Amino acid sequence: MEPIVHFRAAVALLGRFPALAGIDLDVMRGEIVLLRGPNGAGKTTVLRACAGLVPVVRGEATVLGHDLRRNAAGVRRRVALLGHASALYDELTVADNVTFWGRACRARPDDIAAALQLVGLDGRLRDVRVGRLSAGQRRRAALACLLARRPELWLLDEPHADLDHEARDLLDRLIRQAVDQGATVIMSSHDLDRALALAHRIVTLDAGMTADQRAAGAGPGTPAEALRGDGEATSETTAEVSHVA
Amino acid sequence: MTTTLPPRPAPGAARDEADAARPATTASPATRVLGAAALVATALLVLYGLVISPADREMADSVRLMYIHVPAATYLYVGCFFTTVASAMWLRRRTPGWDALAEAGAEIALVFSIITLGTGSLWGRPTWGTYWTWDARLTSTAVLTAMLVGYLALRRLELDPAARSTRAAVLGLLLVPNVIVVNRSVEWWRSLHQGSTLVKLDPSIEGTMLVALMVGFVAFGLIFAWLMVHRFRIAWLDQKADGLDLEAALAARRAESRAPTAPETEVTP
Amino acid sequence: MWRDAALVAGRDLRIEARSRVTVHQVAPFALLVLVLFAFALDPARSILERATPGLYWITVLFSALLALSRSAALDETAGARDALRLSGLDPSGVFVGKSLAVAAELVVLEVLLGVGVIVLYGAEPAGVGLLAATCLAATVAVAATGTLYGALVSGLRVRETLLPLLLLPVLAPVLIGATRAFEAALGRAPADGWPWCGLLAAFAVLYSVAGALAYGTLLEGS
Amino acid sequence: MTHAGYVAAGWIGAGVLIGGYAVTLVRRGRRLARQVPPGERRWS
Repeated sequence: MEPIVHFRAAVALLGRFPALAGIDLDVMRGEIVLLRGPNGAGKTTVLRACAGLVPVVRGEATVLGHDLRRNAAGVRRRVALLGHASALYDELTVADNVTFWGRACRARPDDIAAALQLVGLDGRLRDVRVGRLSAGQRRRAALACLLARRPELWLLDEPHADLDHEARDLLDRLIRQAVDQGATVIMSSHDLDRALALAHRIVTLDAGMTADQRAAGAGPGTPAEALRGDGEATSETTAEVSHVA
Repeated sequence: MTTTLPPRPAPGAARDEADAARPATTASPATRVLGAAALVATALLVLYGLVISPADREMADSVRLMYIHVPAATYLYVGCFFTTVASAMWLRRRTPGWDALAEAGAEIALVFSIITLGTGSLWGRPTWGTYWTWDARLTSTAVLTAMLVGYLALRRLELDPAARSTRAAVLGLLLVPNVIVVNRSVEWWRSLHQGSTLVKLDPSIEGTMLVALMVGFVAFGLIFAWLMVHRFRIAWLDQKADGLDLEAALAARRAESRAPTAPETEVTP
Repeated sequence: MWRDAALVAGRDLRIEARSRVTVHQVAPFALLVLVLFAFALDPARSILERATPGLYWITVLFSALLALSRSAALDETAGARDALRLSGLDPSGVFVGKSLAVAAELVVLEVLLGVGVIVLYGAEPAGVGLLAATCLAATVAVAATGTLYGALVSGLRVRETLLPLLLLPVLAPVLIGATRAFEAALGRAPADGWPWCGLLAAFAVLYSVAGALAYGTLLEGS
Repeated sequence: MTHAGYVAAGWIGAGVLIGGYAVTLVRRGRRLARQVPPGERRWS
């Protein structure tokens, strides 16, 4: 089955800085991949590269059949990126924001309403200005914008940040639902417990390259055991990870 | 580490010290010849402009400023033309050479515009009693100078190289159209109020005065070329110096991984 | 393209409606400038009367600068730029939408200033057809140029000071054209005002096309 | 030589400006050329 995301020694530039210095990554449809690694390892850049927002100048890079080196813009309509900076307008209400971004990518009105309802913002908060929302609620609004797009590839940059416990459960449930419906998810996260429970595979990045890839038992086992159970700690970074987790 | 010099056919002129190691400069045999020619032409210009050519009947000696003013104004527009063409080519080809040429063109155009404004107002003072006669050409040159200052400010302030080149190229592309629109509207605006002062600016000139003006064009042309070559090379070096080329940057980036810095201190909530 | 333009224009105008910046801050500023001009040039009927077109358009230009930098600030953050590129909105649609939104705000401003000039400077409106056409052409010209140059400076620390430096020289012909057209209209010789209005219209078309083409490149650029 | 002052100001001003700019270009060129390996400089 042909991979959704295929990077082979891909180099991506941020200005002149080679944020991705020859990365190899393959993601199959319906997989949930967790990106791990120190700050500056290139996690966010991988996500933005998959969205066609960062120029790939060397190696192979195809996402959903689009060759990023030739036509990066082609893939954008079929993916969604939930980044740190949310593109929400403080003066507008939640409904206005989600409607704007929804209709911007040709989402149907009922998709938009459903998205709002799914993230629990269709009640009192619906007509509150985004400027007055808490960080968690803003993140839910950004999530609603993502849901309205019904993307094939979810690119989540530390999605659990700022979310309260209940919102994290909601997010996990939404991710599982989307994957069941054939979506694929790539996410970076510092919330290990939840991320490991979700992820089918863990990719550790270091200095813009893939340092290590391992399948994580997505089963009910507690994340810590799942990790330690692997045994074949190849590079020292993995040993560190298991020690820390 | 001996720098192995690629075999270079030694040009005619004997350059012993240059053969030993490449001199760290933006000069080259071509620019030295160009520089020499420019100096000779400038000397000729001084000779003709100040000594040989007679004073004008009406404007007396202040007409000698014209031998600088008109050529400077001409090469000001040539510089803007370079910038716009180079910006258009950069938008199509995205090669750094065009970006460097656009920057060089604008900066040198700014130098010539200052000269044009200076000599223009100095010329106005004795002839019409005021430094600034709101003459159509001088006014539009002033507006053009402001545009050039804006263009160079944008280049200096935008730090991300990729964004800088793209934005400067769009601004540079609009430079000549803007100049044309401004010139037309200023010309039109001035013609409303008084007959075009063009006639007084370019008195009928012949004989040695005409020669002086021609020498002025040649001298300024050589100076313009010399400045362009050097400024282009500086822009070229700028790109190379501030951004190591891809290989070196990649090597540095990969080196980071072999010696991971702080161990991963992930704090699980 | 026009669908996206309408969407973006709607968004910008709704933000303006919610935040009321133009109505509560830019408009009073504009009227205040008219009053300051009166302080600067003593309000003896002759000077202000004669200079009315020029003062009017200078005030419009400066107010436009405020409205334009606010409009540019909306799509300023890295998050907004990424979202716009990802959203599948046609960049020229975004440009046209933003320009229309700013143009709408400017028209409101110009009408308000028109009343201000009539009251404060005692100008008698004449040749209203020419006045309206000039206002329209000049407004579109300023909005299109401003939106394009706003994108040029977005993301820079010093964009508030760089935008006027880049914009005002380019808008000089608009100031000249609009002022002359107004002079012709108020001076009851509208015949020679129309060519100036033509210049403004040409300027507006030039920059609307340039903006529509270049906006996508600028959005992708950084 | 009437208006000698204005003519002198114009000529000397232009000379100083161009000369000064040329000198800064050459000096800046030298400084930058030292930082970049010879291979990069396709001229000299």
